[in-house]
Amino acid sequence: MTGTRAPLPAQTSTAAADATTPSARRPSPLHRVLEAVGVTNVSLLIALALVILVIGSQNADFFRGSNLIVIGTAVAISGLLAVVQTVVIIAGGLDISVGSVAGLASVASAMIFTATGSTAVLGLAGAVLIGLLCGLVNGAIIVYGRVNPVIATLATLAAFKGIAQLISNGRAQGYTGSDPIFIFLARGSILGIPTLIWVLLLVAGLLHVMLKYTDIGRKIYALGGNDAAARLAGININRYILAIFALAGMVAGIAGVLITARTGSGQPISGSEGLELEAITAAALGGTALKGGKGSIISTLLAVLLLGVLINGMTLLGVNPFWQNVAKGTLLVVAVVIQQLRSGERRVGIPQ
Amino acid sequence: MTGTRAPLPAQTSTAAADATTPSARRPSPLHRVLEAVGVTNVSLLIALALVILVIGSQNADFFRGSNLIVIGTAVAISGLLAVVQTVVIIAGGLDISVGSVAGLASVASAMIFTATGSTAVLGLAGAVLIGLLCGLVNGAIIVYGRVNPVIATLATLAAFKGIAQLISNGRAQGYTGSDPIFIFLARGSILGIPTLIWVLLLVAGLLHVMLKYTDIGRKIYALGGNDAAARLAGININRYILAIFALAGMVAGIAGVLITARTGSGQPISGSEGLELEAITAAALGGTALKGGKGSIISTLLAVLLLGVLINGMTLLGVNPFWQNVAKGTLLVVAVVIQQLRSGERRVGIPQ
Amino acid sequence: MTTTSTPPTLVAEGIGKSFAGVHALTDVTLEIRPGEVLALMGENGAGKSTLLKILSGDQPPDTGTLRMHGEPVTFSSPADAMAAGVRVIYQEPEIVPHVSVAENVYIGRLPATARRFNRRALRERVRADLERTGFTGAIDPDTLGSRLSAAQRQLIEILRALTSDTAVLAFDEPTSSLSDAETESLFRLIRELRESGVAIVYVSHRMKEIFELADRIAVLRDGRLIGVRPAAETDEEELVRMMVGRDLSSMFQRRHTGAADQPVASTESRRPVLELRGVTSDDVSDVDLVVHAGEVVGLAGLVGAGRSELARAVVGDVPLRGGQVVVNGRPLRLRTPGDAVAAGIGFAPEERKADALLMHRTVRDNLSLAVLDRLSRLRFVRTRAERELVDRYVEQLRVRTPSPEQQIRKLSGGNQQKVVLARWLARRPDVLILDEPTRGVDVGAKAEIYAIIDELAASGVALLVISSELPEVLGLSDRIVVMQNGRIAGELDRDEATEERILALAIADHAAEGASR
Amino acid sequence: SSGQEAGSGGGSGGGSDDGALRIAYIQKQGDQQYFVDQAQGAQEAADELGVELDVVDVGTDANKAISAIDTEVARGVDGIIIVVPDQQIGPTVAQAATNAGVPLLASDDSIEDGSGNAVPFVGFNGTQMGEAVGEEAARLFTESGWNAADTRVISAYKQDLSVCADRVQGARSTFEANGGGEVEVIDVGTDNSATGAQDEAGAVITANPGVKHWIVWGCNDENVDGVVTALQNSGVSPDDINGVGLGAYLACKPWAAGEATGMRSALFISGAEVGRTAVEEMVQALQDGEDLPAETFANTEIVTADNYEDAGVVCT
Ligand SMILES: Nc1ncnc2c1ncn2[C@@H]1O[C@H](COP(=O)(O)OP(=O)(O)OP(=O)(O)O)[C@@H](O)[C@H]1O
Ligand SMILES: Nc1ncnc2c1ncn2[C@@H]1O[C@H](COP(=O)(O)OP(=O)(O)OP(=O)(O)O)[C@@H](O)[C@H]1O
Ligand SMILES: [Mg+2]
Ligand SMILES: [Mg+2]
Repeated sequence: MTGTRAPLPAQTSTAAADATTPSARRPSPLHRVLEAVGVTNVSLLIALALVILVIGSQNADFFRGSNLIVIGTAVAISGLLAVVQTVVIIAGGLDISVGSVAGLASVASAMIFTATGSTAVLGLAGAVLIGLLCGLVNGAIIVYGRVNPVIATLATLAAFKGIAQLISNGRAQGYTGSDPIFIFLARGSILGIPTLIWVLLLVAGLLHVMLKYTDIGRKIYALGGNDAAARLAGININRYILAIFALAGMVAGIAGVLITARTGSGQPISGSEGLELEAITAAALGGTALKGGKGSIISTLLAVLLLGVLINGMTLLGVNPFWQNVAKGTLLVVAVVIQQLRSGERRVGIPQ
Repeated sequence: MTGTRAPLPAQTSTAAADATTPSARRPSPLHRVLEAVGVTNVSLLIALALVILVIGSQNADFFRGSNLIVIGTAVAISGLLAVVQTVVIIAGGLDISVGSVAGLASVASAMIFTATGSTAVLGLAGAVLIGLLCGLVNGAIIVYGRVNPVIATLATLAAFKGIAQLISNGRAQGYTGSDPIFIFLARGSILGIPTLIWVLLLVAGLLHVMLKYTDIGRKIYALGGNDAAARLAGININRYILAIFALAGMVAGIAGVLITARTGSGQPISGSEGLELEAITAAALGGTALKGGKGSIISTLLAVLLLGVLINGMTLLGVNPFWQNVAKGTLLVVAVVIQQLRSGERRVGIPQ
Repeated sequence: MTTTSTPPTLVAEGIGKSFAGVHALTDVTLEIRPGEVLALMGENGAGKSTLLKILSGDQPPDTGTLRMHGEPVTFSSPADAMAAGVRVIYQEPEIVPHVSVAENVYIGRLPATARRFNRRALRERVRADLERTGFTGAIDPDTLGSRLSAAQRQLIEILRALTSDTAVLAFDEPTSSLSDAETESLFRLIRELRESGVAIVYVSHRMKEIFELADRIAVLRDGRLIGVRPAAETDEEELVRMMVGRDLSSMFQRRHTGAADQPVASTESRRPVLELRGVTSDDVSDVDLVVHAGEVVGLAGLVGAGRSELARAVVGDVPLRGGQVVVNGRPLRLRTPGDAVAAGIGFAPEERKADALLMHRTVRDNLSLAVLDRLSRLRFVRTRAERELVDRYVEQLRVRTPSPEQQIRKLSGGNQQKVVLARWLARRPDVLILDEPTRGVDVGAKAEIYAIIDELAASGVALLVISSELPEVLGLSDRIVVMQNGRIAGELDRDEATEERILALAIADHAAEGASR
Repeated sequence: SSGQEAGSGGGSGGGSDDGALRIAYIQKQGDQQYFVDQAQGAQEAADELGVELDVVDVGTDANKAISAIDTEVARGVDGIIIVVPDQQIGPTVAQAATNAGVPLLASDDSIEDGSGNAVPFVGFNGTQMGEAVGEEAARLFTESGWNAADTRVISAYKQDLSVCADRVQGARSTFEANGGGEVEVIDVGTDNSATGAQDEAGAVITANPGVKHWIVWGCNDENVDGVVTALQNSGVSPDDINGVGLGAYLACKPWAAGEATGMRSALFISGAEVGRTAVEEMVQALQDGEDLPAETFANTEIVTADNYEDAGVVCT
């Protein structure tokens, strides 16, 4: 009988009959733009515009090219961790150890650099490799030790930090400030854009392409959205989880190298402590669902930028750091509330 | 399957078939003890016993009564936050702002105390009230602003901290060290057990009774386990969420008062920063499912104790702080892995 | 159709499986042959789903072996089984919430060249699949997974199977939330697959479907294979006897007697308890409906007709855009379902896993959830009273569980459903709305549930029962309201209702609309 | 108990039964290089003197400091040396030590007991460190002959750490008293890390486009290093920067490499020496039954690229 069956509701789209059914309502052009850019991005852009307007109107220096570059370089390291954290969260995990891994990698890069007679490439490669190993350790603890990612990486947050302190004896290591490669990373630029920003854009771009345009990325969304569905569909989810934590470790390793480059020495703690919260804040502000399955690199980048502009602007305007804390908290809430108002969700229960 | 059912027809020839049905298999006594105490608690107790054994065998001072009291008082403040965090997590939320609230309450208690001509009771009441208000703000942002709890309380973590810094100008406030009430809180004891420990036990006890024996507690588990189910079962989930965050704020306020009492002055930051991670670590180590719906106050208390004993013991043994980090991370992983091995779960996907 | 001489595609030999003291399967040996539909029957908790999970590699068997085309195989993950050509459609559809329907269907097998994921090709392919399967109207490939109704979720599971190239295909209660129209499409597709030589396993509690589709019928009881019968050589009665181990025919005779006949209820039976006046929500328009005390109103319609949506609007779970809900003459102010529950409305939703169950809590916790306030004194839950209540319902509905303290996720699907029902039966509200109450429930328990519905009606409760199983609607209701496209398409009295007339109402308007276009 | 009575001497007898003395060194910020050095110096002294030493790190947590005292008292140490995370907790710390009958020595940050009497002290207190930095900054400023109008001071520190506030306050007042009175001082709030300081300084530099010369000080070497790097990255020549570090452990790195840097000089405070002195004093007091010396100031000096090695700066 199905062959001859009359069309079912969703299919019919005669204007009159369906005026009341939602699927038939024609979206307004505004609505369609909103759909394409995404509610999250639109609200982040609105928040960004507002913040820029307020700051710019108080101090026109804000718009100087050099300041934009200052903002870009200031957010590069936390931005790197935020974009990779986005991938981890989309997959249904969370990596709290990224800051410690960056610290360990920073120290290691400087120590290897020094030990190999100032061979920067070895320092770089070593740091990224160590990051990768740390990530694999995280992944293995989670998958094979059956430890929840939050507690596993809280544990390795402490452990990796301890290792960084032990190998460096708690001291800043080496001096990379006269090596051309490290200098290029810290202060060089290509086409007028600082290397630091290029690194962030490159990593973010790769991750974006992976998430949106490869089957790997789509499987990551599936894994985070419903791991049973992913597993039953034949996805080797353990391998994915391992790979994603390894990736996070690797990117944290890159961040560690950049910390070394920027400060001129390997820093076991300084400059990497607290980065995990910044990364999670940016990812969450970018609308990444902390339960997994939803999020986008672009939104996270916008959130990173928003936070960076806000902090830069407040410092520029000479706002006292105590007020900065209050303002930052308020803006975080406002930015998310804007998103939620647009989505028209009902006000029941715990969001996301 | 049921014992009362009529004899089976011809197909099943032997009565022996029934011997294999589930109701017929008796669990072993060991298994039943395990069931009653709970796998999590058993594994925490095992870990605790191991740690105590190792430390005690190295240094008999560990077992001195005075040291046990020291451990208790050292964990009292973070323990308070851990037990209330357990309730928040069971309900499906997370409160990252507890440390800031405690700092704000600490400063406020000392300032009110000073301003009211050393009236300790007002300082105490004021601090708890401020904690409650902070909690209500969190709850309102979450429920009515539709902001995910993590990002909402990350935001108020910054904002409350800023407020504490602003009212105190970033400096410790007042001196409560000569007031009998504050002294009693910090150093007094009842029946030989320090007041601090009594406060923790009292709060933990109340929360335990609430969770286990009242309909409120059962509804909190339902809310965290499946909020749609809770809602459709007629539970006013918004009111519950608000109340739970208010509760968390209140307990953080009490923690703030204790910080003031112990340090003798209102501390805006010092003493409360980082408490949120400690609380979450303890709750997670105690087997609280970070997705909500599962957890127990007793397990969290055991986890708090385990962490406290570990840190005390390592200090006692003179372990270098860097190694302490490594050891703490390792123990965290080991303790959870023991739990998981016992549960016999399959090693696929992200745990919990 | 097929002769026993055809070599089997898949053989399960001596399969045994137990979970912490529960023997789910004991020494089950089954042959699954190409070009044949093998039906699998058994009471709730008999072990059907467990057997399928073993076939799919989702769970390893404790004992026994699988042989594929004569060769022993070990499936350590669903991926392995799929690679070998075995695919299982699960009882609880697993849907990825934030990706499209199209991706959901092809999850794990996305069209990609050199890893590059081809969105357009995917959409085209799914459109074609929908066309071929006849589900085009039921589901839009671009919708997000989180927005799907229970039936649509089930259709996705079905599409996953129908679009994969497999030698063995197993369906675990695929029609439990589908209406007859979708079921027909599914059957046509299954028959096509059978013709092309696929070996099919089909699990269902619906006798009608079994006899319509199956070539052979295997019956499980308490994890043991009781026997396998050619469909042509057996009948309902024998199957029931095999399933429950005794004669259950008496149960089928306990048909609904009609509340009006009950002397107790008759005096107040015409008193309207639930009145909907022009109820309108996002997906429901202008619904007027009255349910009287002691009356059972059946709500029928095709998938997506808006029945579940109406129920949610009535309990305040989706916002009312217009109209009024009146209970016992008092208009309600509905902000949340809590208001509806307080006003005396109970609602057992259709999707037990998503909307009703606390998966990690015990049977007891799940069952008593809606009556906790009544069981509490000074907010302390009276555990004795609670235990008595739970024991009573566990026994009455024959919930198969080692104890009320068992975690509910460890129960079979049908037993979980019984607990959801028990939650609301225990509350005894003035108005009870049941959305697909017997979804996945076995024959015996179904009869039990019907009896309870009767009893509730007799005691003056107003019942609104949503069901996609027409015989159920017909057998149970005093009055049948048919919905279509979010509106009421018509109403049939108990005496005038037939399957044909209900179906006509459910799709009639469409035909008119389609023609006018 | 009400908690007010003096301790029953829980540890007053001295805990170590084998006769060896046991001393606790409770430190704040044990992961910072200065305090790492301090712990090492203290440990060396303890080894030489044959006493047992417990080093406890309490981070920046005042409450942990109180717990640490309890722990050490409970295990029966004979003396406590403490670097408090916050000077405000001094009375509470002093009270705890008195109750336990254990001698107390403050290291690095001076503290007072409840009646306002100073606790014996070893180190070089924060204000004085700042004053040394301010004096050096004023010297460099005068020497450079810069015009106050196109010069700015960046004072970078974590503003909610009172010890930081004390240091930069000391630097500022001395700088102003020694000829820098006309120069505008810009306070920059940082997280005390080099990267954090770089990021914050970037914005400040933007906000002050006309400035030609910069003077930099801060709460620690990380702050000064970060600001100096940010200035250099924004195109300011090292010659136009007078950075005065605090600690010298990062300042020494470009010096060792022979790089041009705006980090002109740094105040070297030898953590190792403070640690060593503190332990030596405590042991002596315990062994001889004497009172602890009221104040001992450790050796600190301003070092530059030319003399840092001779001064004993360890550059890792
Ligand atoms: N993970 C598990 N842990 C413990 N017991 C389980 C688990 N899964 C299934 N069982 C038990 O195994 C038995 C068989 O369950 P199964 O789901 O196979 O039944 P079924 O025949 O599919 O029933 P239904 O018709 O209700 O779906 C039941 O007693 C069930 O409680
Ligand atoms: N959560 C949701 N969000 C958006 N639309 C939904 C949601 N749930 C259902 N719908 C849509 O609402 C319409 C009515 O669906 P509803 O579930 O009420 O139908 P139904 O008659 O109960 O049929 P069935 O449950 O068998 O699918 C359908 O078009 C469906 O796609
Ligand atoms: Mg089943
Ligand atoms: Mg429905």
